[in-house]
Amino acid sequence: MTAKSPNTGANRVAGKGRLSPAKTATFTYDGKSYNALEGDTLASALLANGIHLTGRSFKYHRPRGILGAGPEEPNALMDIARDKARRQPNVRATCQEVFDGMVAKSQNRFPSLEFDVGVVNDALGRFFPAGFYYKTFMWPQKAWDKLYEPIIRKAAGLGDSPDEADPDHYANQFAHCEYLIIGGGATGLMAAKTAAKSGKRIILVDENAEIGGGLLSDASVTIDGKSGSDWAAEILAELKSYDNVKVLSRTTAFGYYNHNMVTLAERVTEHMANPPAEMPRERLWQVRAGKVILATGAIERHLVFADNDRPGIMMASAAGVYLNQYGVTPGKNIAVYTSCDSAWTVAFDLKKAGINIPAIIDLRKDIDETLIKRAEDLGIRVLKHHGVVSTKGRLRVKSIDVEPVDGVSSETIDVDCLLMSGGWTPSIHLFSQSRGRVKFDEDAGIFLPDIYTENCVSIGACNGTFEMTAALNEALKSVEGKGKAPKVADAVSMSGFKIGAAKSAGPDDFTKAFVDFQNDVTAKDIRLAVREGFQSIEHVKRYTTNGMASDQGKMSNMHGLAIAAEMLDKPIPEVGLTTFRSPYTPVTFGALVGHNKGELFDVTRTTPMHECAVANGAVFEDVGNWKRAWYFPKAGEDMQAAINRECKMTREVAGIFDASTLGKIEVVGPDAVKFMNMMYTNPWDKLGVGRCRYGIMCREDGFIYDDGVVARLAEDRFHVTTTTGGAPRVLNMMEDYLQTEFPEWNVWLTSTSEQWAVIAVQGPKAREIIEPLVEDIDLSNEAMPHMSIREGKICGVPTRLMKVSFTGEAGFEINVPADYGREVWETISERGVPMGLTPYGTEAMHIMRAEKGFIIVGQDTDGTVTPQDAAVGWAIGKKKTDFVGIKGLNRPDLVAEGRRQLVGLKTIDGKVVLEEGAQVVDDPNHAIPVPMIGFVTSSYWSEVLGHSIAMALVENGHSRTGETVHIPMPDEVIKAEICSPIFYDPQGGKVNG
Amino acid sequence: MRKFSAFAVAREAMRSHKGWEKQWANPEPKSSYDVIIVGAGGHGLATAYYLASVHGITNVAVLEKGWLGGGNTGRNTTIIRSNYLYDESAGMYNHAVKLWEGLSQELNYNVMFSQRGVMMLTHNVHDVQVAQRHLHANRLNGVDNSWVTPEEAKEFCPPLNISKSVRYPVMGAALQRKGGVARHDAVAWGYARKAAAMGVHIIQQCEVKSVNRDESGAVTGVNTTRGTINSKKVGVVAAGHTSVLMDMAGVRMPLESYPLQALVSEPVKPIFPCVVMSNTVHAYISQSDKGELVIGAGTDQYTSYSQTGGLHIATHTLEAICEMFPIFARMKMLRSWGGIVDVTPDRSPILAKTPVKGLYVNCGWGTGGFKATPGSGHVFAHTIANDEPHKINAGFTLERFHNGRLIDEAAAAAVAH
Amino acid sequence: MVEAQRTHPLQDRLYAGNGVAVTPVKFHDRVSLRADKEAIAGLGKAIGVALPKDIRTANTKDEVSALWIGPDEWFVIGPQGTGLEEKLNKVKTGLFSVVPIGHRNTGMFVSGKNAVAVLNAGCPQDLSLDAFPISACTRTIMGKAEIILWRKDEHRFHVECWRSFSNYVWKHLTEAARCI
Amino acid sequence: MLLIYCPYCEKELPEIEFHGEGEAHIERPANMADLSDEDFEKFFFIRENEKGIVFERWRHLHGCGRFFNAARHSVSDKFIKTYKAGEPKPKLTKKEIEAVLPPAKSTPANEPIWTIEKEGEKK
Ligand SMILES: Cc1cc2nc3c(=O)[nH]c(=O)nc-3n(C[C@H](O)[C@H](O)[C@H](O)COP(=O)(O)OP(=O)(O)OC[C@H]3O[C@@H](n4cnc5c(N)ncnc54)[C@H](O)[C@@H]3O)c2cc1C
Ligand SMILES: NC(=O)c1ccc[n+]([C@@H]2O[C@H](COP(=O)([O-])OP(=O)(O)OC[C@H]3O[C@@H](n4cnc5c(N)ncnc54)[C@H](O)[C@@H]3O)[C@@H](O)[C@H]2O)c1
Ligand SMILES: Cc1cc2nc3c(=O)[nH]c(=O)nc-3n(C[C@H](O)[C@H](O)[C@H](O)COP(=O)(O)O)c2cc1C
Ligand SMILES: [Zn+2]
Repeated sequence: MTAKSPNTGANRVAGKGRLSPAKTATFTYDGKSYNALEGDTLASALLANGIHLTGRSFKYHRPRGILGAGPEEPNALMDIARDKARRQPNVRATCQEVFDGMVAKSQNRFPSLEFDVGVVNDALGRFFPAGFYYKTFMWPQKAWDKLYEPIIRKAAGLGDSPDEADPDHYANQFAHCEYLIIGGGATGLMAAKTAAKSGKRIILVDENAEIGGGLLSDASVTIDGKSGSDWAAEILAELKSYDNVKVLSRTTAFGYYNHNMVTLAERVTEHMANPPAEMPRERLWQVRAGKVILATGAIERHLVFADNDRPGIMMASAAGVYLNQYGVTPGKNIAVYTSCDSAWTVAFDLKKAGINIPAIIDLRKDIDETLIKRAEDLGIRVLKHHGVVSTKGRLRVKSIDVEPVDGVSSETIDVDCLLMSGGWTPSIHLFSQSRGRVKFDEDAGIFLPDIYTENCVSIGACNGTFEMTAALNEALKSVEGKGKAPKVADAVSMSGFKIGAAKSAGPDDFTKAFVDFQNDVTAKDIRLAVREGFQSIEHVKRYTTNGMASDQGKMSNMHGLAIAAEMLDKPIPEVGLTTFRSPYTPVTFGALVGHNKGELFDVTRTTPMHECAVANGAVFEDVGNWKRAWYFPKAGEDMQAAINRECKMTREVAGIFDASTLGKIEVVGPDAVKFMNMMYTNPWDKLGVGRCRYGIMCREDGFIYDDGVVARLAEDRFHVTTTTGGAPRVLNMMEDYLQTEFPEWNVWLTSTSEQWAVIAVQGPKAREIIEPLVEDIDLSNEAMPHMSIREGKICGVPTRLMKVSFTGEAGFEINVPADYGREVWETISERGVPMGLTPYGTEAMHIMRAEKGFIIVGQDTDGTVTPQDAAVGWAIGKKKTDFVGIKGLNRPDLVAEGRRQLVGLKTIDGKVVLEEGAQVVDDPNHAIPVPMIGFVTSSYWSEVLGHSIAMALVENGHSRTGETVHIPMPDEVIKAEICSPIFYDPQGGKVNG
Repeated sequence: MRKFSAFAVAREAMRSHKGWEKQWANPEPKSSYDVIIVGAGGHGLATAYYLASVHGITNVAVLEKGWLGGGNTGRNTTIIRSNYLYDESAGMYNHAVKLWEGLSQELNYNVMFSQRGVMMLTHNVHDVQVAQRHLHANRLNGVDNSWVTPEEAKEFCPPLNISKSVRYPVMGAALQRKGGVARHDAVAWGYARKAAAMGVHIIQQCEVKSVNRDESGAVTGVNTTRGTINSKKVGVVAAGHTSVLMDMAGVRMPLESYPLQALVSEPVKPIFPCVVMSNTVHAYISQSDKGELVIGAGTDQYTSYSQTGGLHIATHTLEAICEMFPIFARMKMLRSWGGIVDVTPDRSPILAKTPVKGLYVNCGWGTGGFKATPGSGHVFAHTIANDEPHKINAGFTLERFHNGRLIDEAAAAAVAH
Repeated sequence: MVEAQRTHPLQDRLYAGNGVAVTPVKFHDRVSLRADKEAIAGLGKAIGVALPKDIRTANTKDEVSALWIGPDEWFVIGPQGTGLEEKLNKVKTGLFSVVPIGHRNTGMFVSGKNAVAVLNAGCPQDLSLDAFPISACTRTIMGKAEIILWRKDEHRFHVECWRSFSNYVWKHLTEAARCI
Repeated sequence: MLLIYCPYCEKELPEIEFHGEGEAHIERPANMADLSDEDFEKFFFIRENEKGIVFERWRHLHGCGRFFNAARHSVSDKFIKTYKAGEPKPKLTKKEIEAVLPPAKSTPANEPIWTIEKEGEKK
């Protein structure tokens, strides 16, 4: 903590505010150190220290100060850091609580905030009207990305992006409740208090650190005879006593999604000096609510007049907040410019606190007499039906010029702060996001909820109900509460408003009267857009960028709309609002990502034998979510050396391979065969029990969808295998047909992909290696021929033992219940390795199957390849009258001449290995574009054959065996001969050992 | 049309910008036109412009139910590239890129076409195979595209995380240096302004409600919320709403309309110099001239015309963004929105004549048609003017769905956008 | 010859803290049971616990439980060596499919006063006692993995998932527990 | 994220448990083998893609695993009802439809106000 009795700022007002003077915190702002009271926002702390200047504007780089006291703040955006990695740009100083050791920096200025060379843009402002960049920078053609764009980009953009990985973590929470109450002001609290008794689940959220909304800054109101803030505190205490009520402060409801899902961003640790490491920085809540109670209040609008953007000019309600909540005055000599009653109350509060109020300037002709009376009693000068027509002061407002609304005689008043109020805009953001429809209330100049599409209701200020008693009654009703609202006295009046350009911002003024502060949009810009034919409000928004800044126009949209409407000479509702979108205020990416990062970014699936592969020094590859052993380099081996060895040893002795990731589906039931006949192009009736067959599956369009070996375990039971990646979609497609097309068939499907660990032992010595480990199965060729399956035991555990080969060697695929996989693998290895058994990975597997011309769906096929194209047409049951794809296969283009067909390619120079994906052409000298007749799908160096091998899809390939084709590479043209894709053991004798 | 230029801006500055004329008029619809284009998105407006500028057909109306450019054109992430696999696609998108290069000058409107480079990441062996296949095909089709190593990728895009320890490490990337982005709104506005200047009527707030046909079945015009408008030639360029419009003419389409979402961060100073996309982890990102990170999410799983979608779709994308670019985890989402994308079974567009005489359709651009805007408008104008497809769009027919001659960029594992 | 032993996917794991404990479920026999109406009664008898007809509920008798997963699907779980498969396959009436999945699935218990909060960090369902009472069960989502969720007690849940997802699910649960 | 009522689980459950499976009530022709190219195109490629009431398929993939059908409004994204696979396309009442019609957004640029007539137009 800091010095003995630290000075927390000259602008603290003794006896005002809700913060304890005992607790202080130290922070730096642009390198200089300041003190704050714990609970201060950065904005209140700066103001307490007499600082208004907080940033530079987007386009003109005009000095800007703190404007508001809440999420609507367009100006005071800061770079906030805890340490180098924990830095965040564009943080609202009005929402960020100060924590001890906080480092805050102003943004968008060079070299310094006080002196920013960017201001030339301001001087030259007239040369940068709305959309000027669409009209210029076009010549010379090349200059845009090389010259102009970089300059524009440098000038644009607010803060600096973080430049280190975010070390913090974030959490997610799904939640359900009967009532979600958004907004902890008088109405939200009233609703919560009323609903709490019902025992229903209630969540009450408010974006501020302290719950209470407008009440906290309201010095006069009493409810139930208590001050507003005491009343709020009492309810809060009561709510805490219910365990069916959850109260979340520092939590912003930012999105309203389909079917009453509302998303909340809770800031968990951002206010703490030393957040516990375990705590998430933010938590995303995804709340499904029975009914949503919107009690989001209203946001005060500024006034649009000449030079209304100087530091020291701020919102009246904000001053009320700083004085009554934080005990800070924004100045010593403060004029008030308003069209709304609530600003008068602020003036009175300040005056009572000993601040000089040179004048209240009100645009209105007739003003509530009691207000005027109170002003006189306090000795405040009142200028009825007057307007502020200009302001002076570079880094802080010094004086204002005041004029009668319909007069000229102007008077200059010295000030160090000017408060303004154009009245209140109900916060209908979330209601609109719920796709509700709004209507315009002429008399109050506000858009209000009209048609609801979700089960929600708006109450209080966000429903245009500015009268507190009425608001509280709405609250009661909203949750089916009985009885009457408590008695309210001396509530702040919020009536009176002004939308659009005030005096001095009129059509014929040359001044800059800002509508959207952050994007530097002036009344002139809006008018220009309309003059240029941008008549839809959506066009005006996009051409001027009004309301597109990080505050999303919370204060500016209504003004922009009114000015556009005036220009178009249309009533406001006909011009309409732009679309409200999520989020209500910006949300940290990290919070949206939640737990799903690092290890939890995506599932990592490993097989039962993964540890064995690790122990064998495997290099893994990602296949879908799986980690598969790719190859097993020995010390000093590169990838090629390793796979050469793996292939050689497997073909000469034996290899062991983890095939567990293959998809497996158990198809069971009396109609199993019928079903298989429909799903696969092959016929299955004749497949005997204990036998296996390679099956091809198409979609209705006739293109290959998946393939795999299918084993028949019993008349009514098949063990089906699919590709690793295909497993889920194949099962989904099977279920689809079964449930929706053939529901009457008696067959059931169960995924057994992970029930079975699969250990392939392949090669001449395969049988010799496993034989002694196997019980109750005769492994002789006669008893167990190629493509058969037996059930028995291995290493004392049950197995489904398959005599199948994807390598071309005699071999087995040993299925054992997954948890046994590891020890079975180890036992086989212990016995086999001394005999030369070699673990091989997916790369060697790919090579060996390619040497045999076996396709890999997804590599040698791509969703445009038919079984005939892939040279597996033999797998189509010629006599079958129906199967999935039977029609698609025979569509004109699928049987037409010139289809790309799968062939083998032998490079003329056998040492040259083609590149997978390389294109095949007939005439390499053809001018670009070169007609391509196919491409290389698989290509490898075959150590066993001593030359490269490849497979390719080539137009009419099946009838072009022996012909030479060309494969043009960037630097050379490779010649290759079309051949059979079966490179190794064409007679296929080896599978029988 | 008064010329836009730095000088014009200076001149207007001196008279407080009172002299600018309307960029396009808002005329009352006439009773008939030579050609009606339904849909004032980029493609529709471009079609109208090329009808006028290339084929001298200026008696054209572009009918728009809302505000021009307010459809997908106004809500897309503006990625422009042409490194597609199949010859037809390469032809189309390359044609477009050539037109993009001179577009600002041709339209006298700065569409901010910025060839900052589009990098498509690979994360596994299969990705690499697919990328290589594209690279070779592109080279032989004269399409710019090159392979870069993870280190080169990092150099080209410093925020990229190429650590081997992440879940799906970058194994390299296909980089199209001529690819980039353009300002979506400016494209619509630029075409609208120039087309209007040449006499084309752009009629907004004018929804086509039905299509009129004579006894021979040929098109005679449309009924709109602003009355009946006649024309012997009607071109439907309505993206997500194509099925609805074609249905009015009795033509059923092989289309489904899905919500596709995008989002932007708060604006920051230049940090992201190019466009990066990854199919495997589902994300694409660039930084706009205004400073926001522009991030594209995926489609929701149900058809919808609502221009909204679920938050989980956007967060899924942000997971990928933060995985590839961990420095962005503290950036903030400023706004999210959705569009309605018209998806064909083979993910390739349809630009063609239809079974109905005088009715033409340009649709099916799905998640990736902004990049094609000039090319699409150019050849579609040709198709309408000559009642005969241009050779570049000859393959993008409706017939392909019954003869099976698909242009399957999807199956070829190409990526969206 | 030494008989191969099982290796538990969550061998030696344990988490406790923040009012939650996550512990692996020891080896069990498990069966994915599919059956038509006629078979239901007989199958129940065979394993000594009736197959629940009530949607999303589990029946337990002694140590054998049958969980309703879908209209014709039950998840049956019992101690290792219960011989569920054999018992079920003996049934003669009706049509059904018995597929052992004792190794496909892995289980973990999530218990403690914050169990629901931890589960709801990744599971989107309403887990209040009204919506998901004791002995309720359902297949659902945990983050990016599919799980079977089964409430044994107000503050005690049995979570099942496929073995290769168990590490992910474990990490998700424990990470969420840390964040409470 | 939508809330979807599974007719088998008899409960409204979150969308992420479900998998969208496209347009409903497209029967697989019994005579698939000798279907004409036109009919195959209709069956496999052509879709209603209705703007208004759509009939679509869902699968409760991460739940009971059942496929089922739903009637939903494709602008408001609200469900009218879901029903089991195999059940005929339901006749929807005026009241049911009105309950899910989206109101126009307030900007004139946006959707026109939906009325029951608009649905009526649809065959
Ligand atoms: C979120 C998102 C991101 C995208 N990202 C990219 C990208 O990075 N790169 C890329 O190349 N493409 C991208 N796309 C796709 C691209 O936006 C579209 O393919 C392209 O803009 C289509 O332009 P269009 O003119 O055909 O359609 P649109 O711009 O949608 O125009 C169609 C117009 O028709 C109007 N209309 C509809 N019905 C009627 C009617 N009955 N009467 C009158 N008018 C009607 C609509 O109001 C609309 O204005 C993205 C799309 C989305 C939604
Ligand atoms: N300063 C004032 O004079 C003032 C201000 C507002 C309201 N009032 C009056 O007080 C009475 C009750 O006011 P109220 O309760 O309707 O409004 P309120 O302003 O008192 O309370 C609304 C609360 O909701 C919070 N909020 C808004 N959007 C949110 C979101 N998306 N997520 C989380 N929190 C959000 C606000 O921060 C605020 O705390 C009304 O009669 C109103 O006229 C007076
Ligand atoms: C490339 C691009 C950049 C955008 N940048 C911003 C932005 O900086 N601020 C903003 O508020 N919206 C931005 N938008 C979103 C639009 O405000 C708007 O959401 C989008 O055009 C869809 O329109 P709608 O939300 O009115 O339906 C951007 C949109 C696009 C396509
Ligand atoms: Zn279900």
